[in-house]
Amino acid sequence: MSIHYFANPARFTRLAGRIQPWAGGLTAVLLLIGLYMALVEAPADYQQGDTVRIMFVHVPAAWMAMFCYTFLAVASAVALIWRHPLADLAAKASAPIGASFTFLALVTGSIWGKPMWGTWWVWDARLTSVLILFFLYLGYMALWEAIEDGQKAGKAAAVLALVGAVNVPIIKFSVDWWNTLHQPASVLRMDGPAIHSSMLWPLLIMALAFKAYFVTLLLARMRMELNLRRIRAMRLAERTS
Amino acid sequence: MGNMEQFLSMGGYAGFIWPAFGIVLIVMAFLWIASMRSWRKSEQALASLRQHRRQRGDIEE
Amino acid sequence: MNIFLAIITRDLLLAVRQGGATFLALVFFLLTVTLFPLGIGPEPAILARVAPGVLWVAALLAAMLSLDRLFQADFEDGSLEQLTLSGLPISLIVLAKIITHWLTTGLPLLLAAPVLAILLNMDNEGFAALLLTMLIGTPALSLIGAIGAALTLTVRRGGVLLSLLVLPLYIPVLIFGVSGIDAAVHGLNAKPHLLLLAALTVAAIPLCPWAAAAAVKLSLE
Amino acid sequence: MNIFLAIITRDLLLAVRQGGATFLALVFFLLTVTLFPLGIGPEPAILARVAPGVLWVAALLAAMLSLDRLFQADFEDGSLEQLTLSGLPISLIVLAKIITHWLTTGLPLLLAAPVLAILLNMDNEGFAALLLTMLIGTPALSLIGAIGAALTLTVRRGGVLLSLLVLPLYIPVLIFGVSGIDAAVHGLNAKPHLLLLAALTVAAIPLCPWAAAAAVKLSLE
Amino acid sequence: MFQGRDIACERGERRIFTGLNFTVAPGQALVLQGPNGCGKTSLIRIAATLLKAADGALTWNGIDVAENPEGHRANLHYIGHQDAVKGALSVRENIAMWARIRATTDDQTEAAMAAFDIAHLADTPTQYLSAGQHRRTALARLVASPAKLWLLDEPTVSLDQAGTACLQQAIAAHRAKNGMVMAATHIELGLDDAQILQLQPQLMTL
Amino acid sequence: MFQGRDIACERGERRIFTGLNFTVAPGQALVLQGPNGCGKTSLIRIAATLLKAADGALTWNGIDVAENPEGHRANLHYIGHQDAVKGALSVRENIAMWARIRATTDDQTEAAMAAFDIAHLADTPTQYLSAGQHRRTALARLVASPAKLWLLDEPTVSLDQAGTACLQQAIAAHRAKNGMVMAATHIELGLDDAQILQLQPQLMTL
Ligand code: HEM
Ligand SMILES: Nc1ncnc2c1ncn2[C@@H]1O[C@H](COP(=O)(O)OP(=O)(O)OP(=O)(O)O)[C@@H](O)[C@H]1O
Ligand SMILES: Nc1ncnc2c1ncn2[C@@H]1O[C@H](COP(=O)(O)OP(=O)(O)OP(=O)(O)O)[C@@H](O)[C@H]1O
Ligand SMILES: [Mg+2]
Ligand SMILES: [Mg+2]
Repeated sequence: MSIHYFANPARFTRLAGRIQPWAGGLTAVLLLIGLYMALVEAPADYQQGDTVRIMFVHVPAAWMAMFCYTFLAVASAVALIWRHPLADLAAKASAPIGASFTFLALVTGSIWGKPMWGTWWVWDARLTSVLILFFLYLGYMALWEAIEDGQKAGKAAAVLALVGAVNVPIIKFSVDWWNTLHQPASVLRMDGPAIHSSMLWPLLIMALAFKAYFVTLLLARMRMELNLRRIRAMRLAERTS
Repeated sequence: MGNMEQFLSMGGYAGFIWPAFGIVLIVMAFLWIASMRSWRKSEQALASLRQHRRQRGDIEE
Repeated sequence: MNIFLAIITRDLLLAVRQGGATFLALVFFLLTVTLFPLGIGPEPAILARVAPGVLWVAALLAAMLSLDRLFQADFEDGSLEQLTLSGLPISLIVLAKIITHWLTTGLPLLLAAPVLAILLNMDNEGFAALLLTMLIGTPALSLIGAIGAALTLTVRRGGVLLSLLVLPLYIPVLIFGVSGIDAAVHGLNAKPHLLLLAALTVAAIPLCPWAAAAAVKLSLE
Repeated sequence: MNIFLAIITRDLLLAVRQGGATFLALVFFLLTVTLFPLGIGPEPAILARVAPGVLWVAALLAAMLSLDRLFQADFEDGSLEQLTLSGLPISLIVLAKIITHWLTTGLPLLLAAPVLAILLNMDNEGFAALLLTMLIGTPALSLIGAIGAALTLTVRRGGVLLSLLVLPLYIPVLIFGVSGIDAAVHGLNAKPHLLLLAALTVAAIPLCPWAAAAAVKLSLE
Repeated sequence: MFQGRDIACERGERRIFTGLNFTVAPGQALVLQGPNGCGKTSLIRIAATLLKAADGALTWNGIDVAENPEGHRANLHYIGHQDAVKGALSVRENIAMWARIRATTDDQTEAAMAAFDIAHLADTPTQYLSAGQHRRTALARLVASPAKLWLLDEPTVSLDQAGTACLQQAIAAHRAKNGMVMAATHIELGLDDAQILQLQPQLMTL
Repeated sequence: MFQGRDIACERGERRIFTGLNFTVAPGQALVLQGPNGCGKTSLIRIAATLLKAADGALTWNGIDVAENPEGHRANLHYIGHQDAVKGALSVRENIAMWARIRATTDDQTEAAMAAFDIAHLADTPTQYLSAGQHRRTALARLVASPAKLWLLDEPTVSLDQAGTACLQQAIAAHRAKNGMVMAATHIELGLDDAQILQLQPQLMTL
């Protein structure tokens, strides 16, 4: 199967049409189970009390934030190197999803931080690098918005995504380095208690629900972008001929 | 009833836990609805445009 | 009046179409504020101490950077001379543009400031004063900035020259803005500072559009 | 090689002719640093504490603001497409422009930094480290910035978008720069920080011109 | 009736011309000709009050324009080298916007697009237009909102023959309604019985 | 010999033209004509490798240009809508600068200024020039450094008759030295026995 096997938009649309309802249904089911387990079944932590429940949305959201950027960067590389016509769209479609998850990781983390650390925000290495990741997403989406011509915008955004991808580990590393120098090691201890299986299950199920959500939205947004691209070409041709 | 109240109070942390879960669900629902709606709209627009062209007898793509 | 509103609507439409200018000035504000903890370290006490200053300096810079949009694009593509030919006095055209600038820059900054204040660990007592000083002070930034933007119109890549002209003029706004917040944080009376700031803004309303109009007229020659 | 040098000479000549770009980037640096004591108050201990951070943040902003000059003027008047028709590979043209940018921005900042450090009451131990980190770090600012400048070429009034793209990429430079100075101030070994900063710059030399060239090519289409 | 008496122009501390007189009567067209650098653009910009004359006076029906420059400006359309067309807006939006800013009560945007044969581009963002299409969008302003005096600086630049014909028709219709036209050009505009004002290079130092 | 075979062009996701063939032999001139928006500018930019053709190939003496685009670029002069003239530099500095950037060994700046009759403006900063003088400065690049192929997009815009005559002479001299010319224009350029390539509007969807 060649790399261009799915390049045929019609084939992609057919395949997406088949997968999307299943992914959507799976999202709903997993989310319901996950929420029930997280809010009702899972025991309160002996140290953190009920606040530990925030973990069941916070941690999967944080995972998805990083996963989406990886996906975006790989799709961009495929778009630039092999000029795969769907890769552009995949990258573009995944950005708002990733940005939303990053935003959620930040907000749920903050909400968790208030009872645990007594403050909404500290400039800890991990927090800071997530915040910067959020900016990278915003920049990526703003660049797509700012350039009118779809093909040009795609290539420019892909260049940015790759440069950003090189930078993410550097940021992570540099922020760690920076933080160890300044931060009095008092408040922050993320290694926390080892995870029980009573907590592991809801966490895993929520994580799976988020993945399914990602797949569903990715497919829908890619199909939308594909349609818009066709519509634009048809409209432009109609007007000018 | 007391059980329900106890559940809702979340061991005194209701003010943190419910907003946290709430915002997650709101943001996810919002993005879901927005994505699905714009996808459906694009399908409709494309379909009507195609039909319009077929009526005029243009060659398709 | 009709023309005045037509110009404002046009500018808002353009702001929305051209890559969400609103959104971007905001993001610059956010980014600059984020750079500071990275530069000066994460200690909450120090951050809280410098928070009002950092917020106001960042707001100053964000407002200033968005100034080059004020007339430049219209100047370069000939729209500005067409606007002056609309029959409206130039000072009113300038005022219309200043209002759009505030709506797309000052207002978003004002709304974002409290969130950033939380990130910088600012004292709770300062929040009301922060909002008030921003509400009174940011119009002055747009008004004063218009003069600089008009003066640097014919200068190629005038961005840096603009900052040289405008930042010194912004200093009173910075000082009264910060001291208003500081007073509130320390439990003192913030009112005199706020009144001074308001006096500044009120004085700028008639003066700045007039001065900027003179500069615009010059650069069209 | 001849063409490469011709481009650098040309850009330096233009920088000198067009209202002394050199002088102005410097002035922005100076002004921003001056705003801080006004914003956060004159206490020497606090100023000394935040000095390395403020200096580096201001340098970042000054470098970033001068980026929009990098390609934009040449793009708008058609010079950029003429340059690409000179027969030199585009990545080398980009490199020539990066070198000019550093000579007109990074170098003056480097020279001015010690003076401003004195104004901010920075500890004497930090001066050597300040100069060294600036010497190693500012080329990275020009290199990385070129990518952002190239990407926003076709964007009308791309200045603020530029900052959104470039500032996150600048953060490692900021962090290693500041921590190098801080280490020196606290009597620790600054060498690892300097080495990391150097690694960053060296890695950027081949990568950035290549990425920026790809972006330039796009915007000329 | 629009008149200039004894107009002198200075640019960059040099006199470009002095003692220039012209008259445009209703229904009349005045064509400015002359070699590159003789001051055609400068004269048109003086007539639009975008440039100050170093000497002399402009009058509108005998009244000095300087007494009410805003009123004079509202009376004229100026088309210069720059198109004042926004790439982010569509052709229709661009034209309608200028009509609104000129406080037009009877908006002729559609007629204007038809007059310059760009109705089929109405919804296209102008950044996608070719040079000639862009120019036509700028010219359509003339028709979209009425003004008694048209000041045109090399209006046919980038236009093909069909575009030039559109412009000629628009000018003819304008003159038929007693409009006035002042145009600088290097090529034959093909206007009926237009007066010609030949400018001579007469650079002098002050 | 410069040839294009089967060239197709896409802009903004639309086909502008397809299957276009042209040949320019040494000493030959090819004039592109056609209504606004038919793709003249696009074709010239493709020939300059500033725009990528959606299909087809350019060859230089039979060798595909894509094999050595830098070499091809060094062989040509392109004059577009934009003058690439810096307002802060004088006329002479502008022309000499481009000659240097094109690695010219035998700098003809003075001859170039004479050829376009702007020698008297040599030390004037170009921001003070009129539209036609500005254009002449841009055109002077053609003469200041040699290149085998000239690509000219509406080169006579803003030129008066004398300026157009200068350009005609320059083209004639270039062709006499076996140079090649490809020009897009709406007006008669008055070139001896030029081939004419008439472009038709033929927009299609993909
Ligand atoms: C805005 C604030 C916060 C942000 C941006 C944030 C970010 C992150 C990220 C990115 C991860 C995934 C790391 C990985 O798997 O490598 C994570 C995991 C985690 N976070 Fe947060 N966090 C925040 C606040 C908090 C708070 C307040 C707590 C609890 C005291 C917390 C507890 C955890 C735990 C327990 C994990 C899982 C650790 C693991 O898998 O190893 N976070 N967070
Ligand atoms: N950047 C662009 N993006 C999308 N479409 C474009 C772009 N530039 C031009 N076009 C379209 O491509 C077509 C050809 O444009 P081109 O500029 O090549 O025409 P032209 O023959 O030079 O016309 P003119 O005589 O008006 O200069 C036009 O229909 C135009 O609308
Ligand atoms: N901004 C300026 N500053 C100084 N001198 C100027 C300026 N603009 C034009 N000039 C000079 O004024 C003279 C007249 O210029 P103008 O643009 O009016 O000429 P024109 O007749 O329109 O020429 P063209 O046919 O080339 O457009 C020219 O010699 C020019 O060099
Ligand atoms: Mg002229
Ligand atoms: Mg063209």
